[in-house]
Amino acid sequence: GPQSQTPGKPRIALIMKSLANEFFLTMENGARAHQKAHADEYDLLANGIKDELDVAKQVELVEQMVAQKVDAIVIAPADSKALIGVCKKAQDAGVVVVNIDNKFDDAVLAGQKIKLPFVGPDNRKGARRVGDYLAKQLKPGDKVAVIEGPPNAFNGQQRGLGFDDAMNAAGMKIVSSQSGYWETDKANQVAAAIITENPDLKAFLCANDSMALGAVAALRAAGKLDQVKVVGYDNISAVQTLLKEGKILATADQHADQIAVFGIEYALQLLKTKTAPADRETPVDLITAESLAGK
Amino acid sequence: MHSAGCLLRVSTLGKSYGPVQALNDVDFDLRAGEVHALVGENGAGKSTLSRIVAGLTAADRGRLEFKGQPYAPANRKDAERQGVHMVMQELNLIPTLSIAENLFLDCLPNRWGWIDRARLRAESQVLLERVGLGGLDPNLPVSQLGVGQQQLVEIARSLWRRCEVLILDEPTAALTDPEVELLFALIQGLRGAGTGIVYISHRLEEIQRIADRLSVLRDGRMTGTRAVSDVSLEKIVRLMVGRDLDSETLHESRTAGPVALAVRGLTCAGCVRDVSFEVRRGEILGFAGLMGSGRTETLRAVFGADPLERGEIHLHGSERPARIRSPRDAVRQGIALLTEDRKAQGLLLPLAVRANITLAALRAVAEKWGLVRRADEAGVARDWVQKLAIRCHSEEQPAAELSGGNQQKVVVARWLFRDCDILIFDEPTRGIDVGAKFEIYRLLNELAGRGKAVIVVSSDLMELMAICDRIAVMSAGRLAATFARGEWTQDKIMAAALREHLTTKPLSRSDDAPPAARN
Amino acid sequence: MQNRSRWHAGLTEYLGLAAALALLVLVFSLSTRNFFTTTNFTTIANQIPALLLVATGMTFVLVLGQIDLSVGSVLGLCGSVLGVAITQWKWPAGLAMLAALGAGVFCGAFNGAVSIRWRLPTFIVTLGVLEMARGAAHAVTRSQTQYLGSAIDWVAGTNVLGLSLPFLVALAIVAASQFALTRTVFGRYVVAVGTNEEAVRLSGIDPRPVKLAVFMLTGLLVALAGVIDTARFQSANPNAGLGLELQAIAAAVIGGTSLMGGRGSVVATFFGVLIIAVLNSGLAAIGARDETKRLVTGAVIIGAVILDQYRHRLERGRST
Amino acid sequence: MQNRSRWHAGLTEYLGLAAALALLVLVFSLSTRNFFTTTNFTTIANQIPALLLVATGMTFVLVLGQIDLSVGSVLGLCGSVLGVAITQWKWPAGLAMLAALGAGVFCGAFNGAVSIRWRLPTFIVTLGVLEMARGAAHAVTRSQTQYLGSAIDWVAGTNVLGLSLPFLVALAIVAASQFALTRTVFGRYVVAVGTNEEAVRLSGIDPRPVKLAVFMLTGLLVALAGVIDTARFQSANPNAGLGLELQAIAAAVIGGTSLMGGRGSVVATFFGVLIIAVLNSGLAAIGARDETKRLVTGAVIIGAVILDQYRHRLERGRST
Ligand SMILES: Nc1ncnc2c1ncn2[C@@H]1O[C@H](COP(=O)(O)OP(=O)(O)OP(=O)(O)O)[C@@H](O)[C@H]1O
Ligand SMILES: Nc1ncnc2c1ncn2[C@@H]1O[C@H](COP(=O)(O)OP(=O)(O)OP(=O)(O)O)[C@@H](O)[C@H]1O
Ligand SMILES: [Mg+2]
Ligand SMILES: [Mg+2]
Repeated sequence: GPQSQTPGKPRIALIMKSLANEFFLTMENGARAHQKAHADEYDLLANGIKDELDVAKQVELVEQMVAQKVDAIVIAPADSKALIGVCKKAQDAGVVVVNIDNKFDDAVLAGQKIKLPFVGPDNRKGARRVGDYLAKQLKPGDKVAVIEGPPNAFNGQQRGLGFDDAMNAAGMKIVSSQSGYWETDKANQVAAAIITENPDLKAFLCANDSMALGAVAALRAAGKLDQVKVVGYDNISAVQTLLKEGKILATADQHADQIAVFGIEYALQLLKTKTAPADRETPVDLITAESLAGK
Repeated sequence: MHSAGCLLRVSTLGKSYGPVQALNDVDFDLRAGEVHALVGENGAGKSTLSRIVAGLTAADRGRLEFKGQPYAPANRKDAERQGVHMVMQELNLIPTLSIAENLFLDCLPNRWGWIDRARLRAESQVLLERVGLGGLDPNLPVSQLGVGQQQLVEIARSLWRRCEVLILDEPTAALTDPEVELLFALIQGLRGAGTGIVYISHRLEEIQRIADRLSVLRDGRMTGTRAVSDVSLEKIVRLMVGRDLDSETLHESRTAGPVALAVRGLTCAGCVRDVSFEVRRGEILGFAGLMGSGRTETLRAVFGADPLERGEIHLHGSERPARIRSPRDAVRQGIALLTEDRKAQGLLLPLAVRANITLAALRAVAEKWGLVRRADEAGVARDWVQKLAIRCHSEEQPAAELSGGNQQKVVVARWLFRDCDILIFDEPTRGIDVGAKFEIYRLLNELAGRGKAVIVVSSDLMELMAICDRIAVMSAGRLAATFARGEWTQDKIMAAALREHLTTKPLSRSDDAPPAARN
Repeated sequence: MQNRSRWHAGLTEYLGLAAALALLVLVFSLSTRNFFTTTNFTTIANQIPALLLVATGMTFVLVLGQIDLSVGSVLGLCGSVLGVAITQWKWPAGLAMLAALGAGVFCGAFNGAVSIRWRLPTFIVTLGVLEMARGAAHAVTRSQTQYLGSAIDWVAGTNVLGLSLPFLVALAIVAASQFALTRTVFGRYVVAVGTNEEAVRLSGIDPRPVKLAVFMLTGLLVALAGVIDTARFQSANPNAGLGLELQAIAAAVIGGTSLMGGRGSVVATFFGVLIIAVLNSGLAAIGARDETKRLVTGAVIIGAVILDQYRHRLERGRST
Repeated sequence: MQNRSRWHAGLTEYLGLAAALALLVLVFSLSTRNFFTTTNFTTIANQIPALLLVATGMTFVLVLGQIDLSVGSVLGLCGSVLGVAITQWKWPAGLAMLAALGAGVFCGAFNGAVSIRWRLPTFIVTLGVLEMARGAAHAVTRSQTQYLGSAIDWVAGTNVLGLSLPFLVALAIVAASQFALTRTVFGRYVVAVGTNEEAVRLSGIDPRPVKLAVFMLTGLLVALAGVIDTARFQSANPNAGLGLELQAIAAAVIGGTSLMGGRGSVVATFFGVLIIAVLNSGLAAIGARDETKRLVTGAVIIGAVILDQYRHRLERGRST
């Protein structure tokens, strides 16, 4: 809803990726809750794009926020390169910019001599942990398949790399890596075809939980739920039961609600002290049936 | 052999569409400076012949000679470059463009693609004057013109070019007498200048007036060419139809029943003002008037197709005005309207003749729960095809493939099958051959005889005088006079049609924007 | 003779499409190991019901001369309603499904009613509803995928000879729809309105109820598809059905349905759906790179229609 | 009098759209702090060139009675070609831009030529090209966003009174296009073909070159939009332009362009683009929740067209 807009208080814009994704919604809710608790310290403008491929819309959001004269922008960029230019412009216009969730490309930042502080998880590390956990349940040489995010989604790529790292380290055979575009339906189609083509498949590594749901449905349809293991990423609410039932073996929790809050606190600090604290890596937790039981 | 003055010669021409032999071994010749009439029943192949000569269709067999040289136009443009022009039977204007743009569509005056609007306007103005549409603003979109005016614009389009052969395919089908006179004057002028004119029409008296020679097509074969002065009307008809038509029984005297439809004070936006009339069961009421006099608008309003501003419609002598807000209401209360523009408002062109005939009464051949009984439907369609002698190779043929006149009969069949009590026919014989015309007159008579109330709008005054019990004459949106049989003469009717134009400023289409465009 | 020629016409009508389909199956069978197996075909069969239902509805809409861009979002909304009704509001499964179907019919009715009332192009109305329904889906689920567990497992889980209930239901609906389109008064009106609405109106038939009915029917079929997908995935995702509208239109158009209205066949659309499904499945079985998949998909869409054109010409050539 | 009435007609033509736009601006100005500021308006102005160019091309396509679904993908492809040419192939900026424009024109020509050659509906051809061009964009960039740095900064960076070069160019193109549509032989042929292709053919004019030209023109405008976006973002993203086709069509249709062909105005499309841009910007300024944004966007799309309908009626009512 419309924000209370008391002049004097700093205004912070939170710009997220796909609001179609539960992850960012959690992020937004965390931020809004934080703002409510600290209503006297700052105002919050939370925005996101419809789907995370729509980079142009996100660039426009940044421009819009600069035009709205916000004091700080906390951004989870949909593309690790395409947003750098506009963020630099925002910085030049005197707006504090904090990068969260998805890290800007280091090479480009260095080449352009731009410093944008980063707060967020390491997707590759997180995926590696999920993969390692899965590997423990398999034998070396087992066939596995990866269902990736959209081809140029940075975090998707990182998760894919993390899965690859883990599988290669454990000596598994990756028979197929295809994109499921973050969607249940598309992942389901791809997974079904992979199962048919590789009847002896042992596991699916999915770059997010929605796609894991699609893979589980494909396995159920093929009657192979107990032969093929599935892991996901994100720990959305819908997979809790599946984890407990063992239909999904593991997933990773990046604490979406915390990421934005850390970013906002970081921005507030920058506004107050004008000195940048160091980059901060937020935790990624491995979630399994045991860890859920332990809670 | 190229005899002097023989402009165009066609020999052993053949053309078939699937199983239909549209033209079979046709010979035909046209001299410079003559008007050569081409007549024949619907589907006889007149348009097909013209289309081949004008470069719109290619012949299967035969040869064409133009000014002694072999002639094989690749397309219409090619034909026109050589001086052969055609005004087609169906309107082919582009409604979203202005009159001027339509007139000069394939050669818009321009400089590097930029249209010279002043010149376009000026040149169009001249052309429009020539066809008697001088009062129209050339920048008006064609969508705002009535059918008759569009026809004149089509004619104007061919007039300005170097024209050695001009084919007019039923140019007068939608015109009323004054425009016809104007057209004839134009034709005389062209003939004087040495243009050879092929004139296709189903109005035989016109042919007697202006044609020099006459060729008759029957079932795609040429039955012969002769001088018009040598043949009587009856003879032409016999050549066309192969039998004599009995014109005595055109009107049967009958006693009119109670009032079926009474219209009081009907007024609708723009062009109909305070029209009242009634029609009785067993009576044929004709509507005469000049082009644009508001006949169509009046009857469309009665039918609920256009909203009416004021006025009441009473059915079957009831004192309570009937509620007619849509054509559906009208049809449910037993009113049928056969529209004047069959292509845009009547037919489902790509669908079978069968589907077109049963459209208005599909439920009659369907189970209660909506299943169409296919055998019944086909049977009904075949029946009507036979009764109206619709020329098609089966009732499954798409309506688009029928000749114009046969398309008209299909629409007539639709309403006859629906069997309403009050039947409104707007230009029912437009583009229909004499044989079929008499067939339709007979039908109208029979309908009236069965106690139906029939309203006929026609631009052909002779036709109205032949079949109607009474004739209402409209003039500039008002009902100028109503004549009972015996009271009228052609002069009286024309005088009434012109009355409002003499006393009040006529409604000109150019200052008034249209009611909803109809085409 | 009448009958034989009708059969003959029916066969040749689908010849081009069947050829395209056979070609695809052949190519994939040769280039993968397990494509030409019963398992694979039943897998494909069980994946297509949703698209098949939506494309069937779309065929009606297109024959009517209209378009419905909202189908994907409406599918998402219906699934969401079903999911939330079961998981949050704890409604019994039957009631929840009714609610989902109701949501679909409502969206369809809205599409139809708004475009009729203000005489708007359905393209723009359904584009608006595309946005609104997606927004509503997110609002209802608070953007969270709803996990249903086995609450409505029977929907997707019932099997007959390896074929799932949804597939059989979809087949039955395709047959019924083809019958409705070609043999009933309603179907005839749909074709007629799509051909020349003004002529239909002037024949004393009100085209508005026909339009409304088609959009409501489509809404219902879309909702059914949503229920089926939700049951298959045991979860309701507010993003379900993204981009489905283009797939459904593509299936119908590949099947020869005209976007100008008046011409179309549900059975041909069925072939279109099969072509799309086989293509997706085969490309995934090959494990083609994403860009290859897209290039091939695009080429096949165009190629299938070209092939169908040649079939048309052949047919015309023979008949004249 | 003649002249006055023409002016008058011109004004009332855009009245409904202007009213819708003014209403939006008013609402947003009242509900946010910095909406009604020069900065904000110039920001909006500098954001719209790409959509404006694409929507202009789309208007021509729609007036022609066709549709082009490939614009979004083609925009992505053109940007990708530009990006790769500069970063990987190390081409000079000028040449790279030419290559990008060439790619756009080529795609347009492909759309036109294929649909003309096999008489296919452009809906299906451009749907195929939608997939293929996106695949090509990913293939060319290997799915990686290309960072250009300041290589072509001048394109988007040049400013006149706070208005960027792209905006001014886009404005000029809108004006030129409107003239082309209403005052040139080409434009009139586009309208004529869109109204009744058969009649045009019968008038001895070959509609095919007109069609081809319109698709190539659209390809060019789309490529230009791709270049502009790449320059603005200093990077080329193979996913750029996703869903742009629906936005462009929505803009044109909000502006009253008919999907049936024969009717449309580039200036009205401009209003459509403004409405969409103001809406997006205003909703972002409010910081509304995503589902609210979608609901409002959908409602505004429909509402704008309804408002325009009433304007039509008013006008008709007055003139009779
Ligand atoms: N495109 C077509 N496809 C199939 N058959 C056609 C086509 N055009 C004409 N025909 C058939 O060719 C025959 C001759 O038609 P044509 O239009 O030349 O008749 P016509 O003499 O002009 O009749 P009318 O007086 O009704 O205009 C008709 O039987 C008609 O059905
Ligand atoms: N489509 C139209 N656009 C604009 N004005 C029209 C249109 N149709 C009719 N009119 C107006 O309505 C008046 C009555 O036209 P209407 O068609 O009813 O006359 P009509 O007697 O049936 O003549 P016609 O021979 O042209 O059919 C005309 O004066 C004309 O100004
Ligand atoms: Mg004819
Ligand atoms: Mg009339």
